[in-house]
Amino acid sequence: MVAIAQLATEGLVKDFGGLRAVDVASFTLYDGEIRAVIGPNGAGKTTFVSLLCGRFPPTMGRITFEGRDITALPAHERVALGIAYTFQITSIFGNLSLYDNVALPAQRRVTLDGNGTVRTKAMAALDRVGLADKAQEIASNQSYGHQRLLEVAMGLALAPKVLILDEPTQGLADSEITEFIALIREVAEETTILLIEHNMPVVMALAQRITVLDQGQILAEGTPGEIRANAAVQTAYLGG
Amino acid sequence: MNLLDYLPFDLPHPALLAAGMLEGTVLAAVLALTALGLSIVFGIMRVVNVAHGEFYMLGAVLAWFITHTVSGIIGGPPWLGFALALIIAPLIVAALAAATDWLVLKRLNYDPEATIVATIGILYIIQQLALTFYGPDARPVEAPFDFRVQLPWFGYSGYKLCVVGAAILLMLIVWLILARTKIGLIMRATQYDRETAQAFGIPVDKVYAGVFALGAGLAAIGAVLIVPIQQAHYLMGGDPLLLSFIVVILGGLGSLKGTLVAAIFIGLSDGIISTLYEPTLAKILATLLVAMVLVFRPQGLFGARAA
Amino acid sequence: MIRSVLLHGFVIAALIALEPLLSEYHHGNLARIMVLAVYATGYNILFGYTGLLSLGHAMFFAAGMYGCALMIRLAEWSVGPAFIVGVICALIAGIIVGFLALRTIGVGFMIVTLMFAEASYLTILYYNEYTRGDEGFTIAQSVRTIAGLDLSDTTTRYFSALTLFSICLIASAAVVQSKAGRVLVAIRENEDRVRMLGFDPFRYKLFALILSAVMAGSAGAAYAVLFGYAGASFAAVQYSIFPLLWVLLGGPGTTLGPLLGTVLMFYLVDYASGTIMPGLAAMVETQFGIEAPGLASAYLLLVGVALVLLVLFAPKGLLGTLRARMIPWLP
Amino acid sequence: MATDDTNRRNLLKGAAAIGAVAAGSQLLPGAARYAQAQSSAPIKIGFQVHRTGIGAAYGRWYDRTTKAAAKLINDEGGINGRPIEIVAEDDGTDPKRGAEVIEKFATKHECDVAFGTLFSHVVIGSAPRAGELKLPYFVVSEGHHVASGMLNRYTLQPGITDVKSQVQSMAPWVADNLGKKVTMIYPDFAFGHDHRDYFSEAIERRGGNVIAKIAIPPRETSFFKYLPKIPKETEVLYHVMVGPGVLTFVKEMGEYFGDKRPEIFGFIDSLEAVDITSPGLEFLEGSHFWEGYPRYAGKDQSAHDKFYREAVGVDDTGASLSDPKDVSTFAHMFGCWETLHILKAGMEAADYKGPKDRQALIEAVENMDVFPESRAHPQGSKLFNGRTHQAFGHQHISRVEGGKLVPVHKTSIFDTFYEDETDYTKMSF
Repeated sequence: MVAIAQLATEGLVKDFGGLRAVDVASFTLYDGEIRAVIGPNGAGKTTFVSLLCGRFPPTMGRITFEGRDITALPAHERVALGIAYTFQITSIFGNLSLYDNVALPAQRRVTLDGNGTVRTKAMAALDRVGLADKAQEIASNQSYGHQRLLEVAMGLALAPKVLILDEPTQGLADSEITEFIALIREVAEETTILLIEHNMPVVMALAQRITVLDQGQILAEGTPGEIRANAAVQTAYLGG
Repeated sequence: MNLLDYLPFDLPHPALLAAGMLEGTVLAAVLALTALGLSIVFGIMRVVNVAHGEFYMLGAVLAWFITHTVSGIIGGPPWLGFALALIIAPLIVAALAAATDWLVLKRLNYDPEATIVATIGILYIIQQLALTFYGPDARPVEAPFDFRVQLPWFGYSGYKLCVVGAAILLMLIVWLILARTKIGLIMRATQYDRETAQAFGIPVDKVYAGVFALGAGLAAIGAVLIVPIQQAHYLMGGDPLLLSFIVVILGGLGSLKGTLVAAIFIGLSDGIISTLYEPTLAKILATLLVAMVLVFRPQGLFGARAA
Repeated sequence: MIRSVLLHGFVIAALIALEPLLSEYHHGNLARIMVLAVYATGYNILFGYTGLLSLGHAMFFAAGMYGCALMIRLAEWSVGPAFIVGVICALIAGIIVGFLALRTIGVGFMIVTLMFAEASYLTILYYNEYTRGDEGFTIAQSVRTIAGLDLSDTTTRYFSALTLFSICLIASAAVVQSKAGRVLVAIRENEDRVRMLGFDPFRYKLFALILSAVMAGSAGAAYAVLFGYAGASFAAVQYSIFPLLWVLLGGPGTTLGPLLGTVLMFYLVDYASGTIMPGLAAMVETQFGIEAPGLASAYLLLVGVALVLLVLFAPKGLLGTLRARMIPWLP
Repeated sequence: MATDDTNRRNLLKGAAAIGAVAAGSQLLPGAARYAQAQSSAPIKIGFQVHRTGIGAAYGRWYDRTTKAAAKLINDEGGINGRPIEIVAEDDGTDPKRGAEVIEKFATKHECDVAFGTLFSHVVIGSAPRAGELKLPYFVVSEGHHVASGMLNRYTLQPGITDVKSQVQSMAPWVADNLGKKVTMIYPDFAFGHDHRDYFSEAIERRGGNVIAKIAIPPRETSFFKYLPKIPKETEVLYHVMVGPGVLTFVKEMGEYFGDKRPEIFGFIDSLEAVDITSPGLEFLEGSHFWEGYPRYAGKDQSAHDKFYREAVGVDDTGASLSDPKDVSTFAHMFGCWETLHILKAGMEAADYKGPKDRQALIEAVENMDVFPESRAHPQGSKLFNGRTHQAFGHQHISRVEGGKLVPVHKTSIFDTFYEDETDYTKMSF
């Protein structure tokens, strides 16, 4: 099937003071794929992804989504277009119930689509991550793993076109990770997944293509097999 | 075509400008002295201490009690009573602040919202106790020394110029403590990251009590220095509180340099603008100027830009 | 949802039923408390629900008060249209301050609102020949009528205050339980997350601030018309701190917290300054023989102690704690 | 007759004593207030006092003078055979609380009249409520707001003169004795503007003029930056500053001018409750002050003045007998003493029995016109204008000599007159 470019960047640069955190010549995310972004700590993964979803503007470069230039579009409008981001450091509504946490994105979806009810969409999202039975419990009382799953549920409730997951499996137990992989595979049928992950088994299990970032630049791109065999990647990882 | 006609004000007479600059500098010193304590408490503990003005007032009221009793009993020269006040008053206020921190703020785990409420409560308690024991009148405190400096246009109080000197000295001392001493290091570590500091065995709760006490003590020192050019009155805590907040936030959170620059900025702008316009109009413009700086530069002059 | 409609309906009905039973003293007090509770309800939408602590709400109260009172004094308008002008002035002030103050971050908002309020207080003083500055001016009893009803009459005043309060209570309950309300609460909890869920926090915060300003303004206009006085003291810092105290006592982020807080604080101050403190001072004199005249007037001491105890043992305010412990569905 | 008096006096002393105990035991609900059966219930006077807020320094002395006057009146048999009871409530020098306190007097304490407010914004904030509740409201302010007609028929100011008459009577003497070119420094709110406007008019009528008007913003704590605005050719510097900042103001004037300074004329409001010998005030030596009632009893002290000072517990320098440093607000507090006596005269003239006679009381007071200097009016004789509800009296000017305020001039009442701006007697009740 011909891969349609969904999200693309050209000459994307982000400077923090003197530091050039991101310097990506070009990057393309295809419709419906599961792409993983890996790289050592401080490679600029989160910064790069934050540029895609508009958390802060790039210093230079262009971002297009489904052919439309969204470089200047603020974050909340990119979400409306269908780009959802889940936080690396869990950022949920701690004092509110799980239901209230997912009801907000569900509400956004209902207003955008103009149909459906908040209750059904919210409960559906909680159900997909297996937290439906705890809907009325307060979010901050949940285990760290469940809070990570809540982050994912909030992304899902938006029913986005592109779901960006920033180290989602961090803090999950092994059993929860296997369930998570199954969930992502299921979600990938109707949503493009962009996954930042350190957990190599998860990357290898899920990713159809991998992009490796180092010091803000793309070191290599390819299928999991190509990446495992790539010498440059090994030195970057093993610190040659 | 005279350029001066296009200015939105008419040029002030040199004497007016000189007075404006002098008063602006003194106000800058006063602001720095009052805001210094808040800048440390706010900067390190991220806690809004609404009772800061009352610790300042307490310093002034205690200064009156001490100088009054000293001159009453020992009857020494004014500077003796003043020197004693400069030492004793801040210690009492610092001890009281440490007690309030231990009894109230620590239990609230320094939650920002709860501390605002608690310190409003403490504000009323200190204020009303001052009303009860000190009474409603404004009473003067004699300056340690009084000499008049004759300038070309007018005379000026020598003591006020010394207050400017004292402010600079105090800022230097506090900066040295923070930058060069072990305690300063511990305080900065706690400011940077409370959890990691705790991980390194720093007794964060004790440091917070110490910082809160130091903040209140500094406010009291400022008050003892300033009270001779104003009076001790139970309601005098209001304005210093507002002004210190403006200075600290305008200067940028947790930046001592920012506090100093903001104090100078507000002091001089208040002094100079007052020479260009009618007094009340000048106050309106000076207030709006400060607000606009915060609106168009939210993190303040020297605060780190929000990531 | 029905429970909250019933609850609010019950509160309003209770206030109506209470009217004939009240002594004239409590009549006058409750009329004033309801007007001030409108101010607190408006304040609560911004502070309790959206998490924005403003120290300058007195400027909106004063905008409403002067907008209305000056129309009566200078242009001889009748009460009805003048009241609307007052509310519009508060609306305009809300929009201007909103666009400027909401650019700030964190505690900056507190200072900027404080500064704007101080500037408006001084502006009222500056235009003394119209506003009579801090002295203020009275609105003649003869003029204070609406649709033939004399607003200085105790019962009419009670029911006009009640009408205004009911409108604002229902409006505030409707807003906070609506979709928009859910976003406001989310902004209070974690604004950055709300932005990443597709909402523009600025627009919602602006809406909350403007609604809050309109309610504060309507309270200011109502005070001028019902109690016949407008003065610059209502634009001073003290009147920005009052609603914060009332909402904190009653329960921030609850619809009925503001009313409860205003009632309790009013009677705490009233009894403390009238009976408790003088009694305490007299007792101290008789028991310990210490002359403490100041103690008799230090009733704010009780307010201070109440606040400290509140924050230590009931941080969410009375209704907030009630909601957390017993009635989770309390709006 | 003597025995009758002594009986009644002991009776009343008993009543007053029980009243004091009852006040102390207010905490005991329903304490038997008035043991004697035969003495009827007291006339309750609601006293609106500034116990807290910016007016607290005045409030303390207003309270003390009112208690002394009430004791005197009760010792002399009360009013219409009934003792008077002062029901004091703190209004925190705030217009909102003032209005609430008026309601409390009328509806909860069921007072016969309300009395005693000083600061004009509190008077104006409270007067509408007094009018609506039909509660006679005897204010002891200085504001011109009563005579301006802004308030209502229930609000009267018989015991103290208003700022317009005071300022107006100063102008002739200042122009003749101190100088024609005047610079005015005043607080930038209504009280200051009254001074600015009335003094400018009056001095122009006397051939002088005000060459500069400097308005100081409220809550200003340092005044030095405004002093260069004083023109060089100023002959008289007229200052009226209210609030705690005044000591700084005087000290800064001293530093600014040094020894070559224009004549200085101020209103004692600047230094009410402040000891003239406090440090930093040496600069005022030789300057002049308006005084409503000379703080230092002059050599020709009247017997009434002597009696008044003893009753209130104030010595010949205007300071408290118990603490010479505790100076009283002598130029204002006499208003309480005189107003209570006028109330007594009014109630007796109207044969006041209870709240239904309130209108008769107001009409009785409106019909009064002369208050001769007496024990009831130690400040001096006064003329009362029933139409504008405002009293007119002698004003005094004193000079600071050797750390004392020596009276140098006493104006005639005629100097203080101005034409009526309203006629309350035409208004309905």
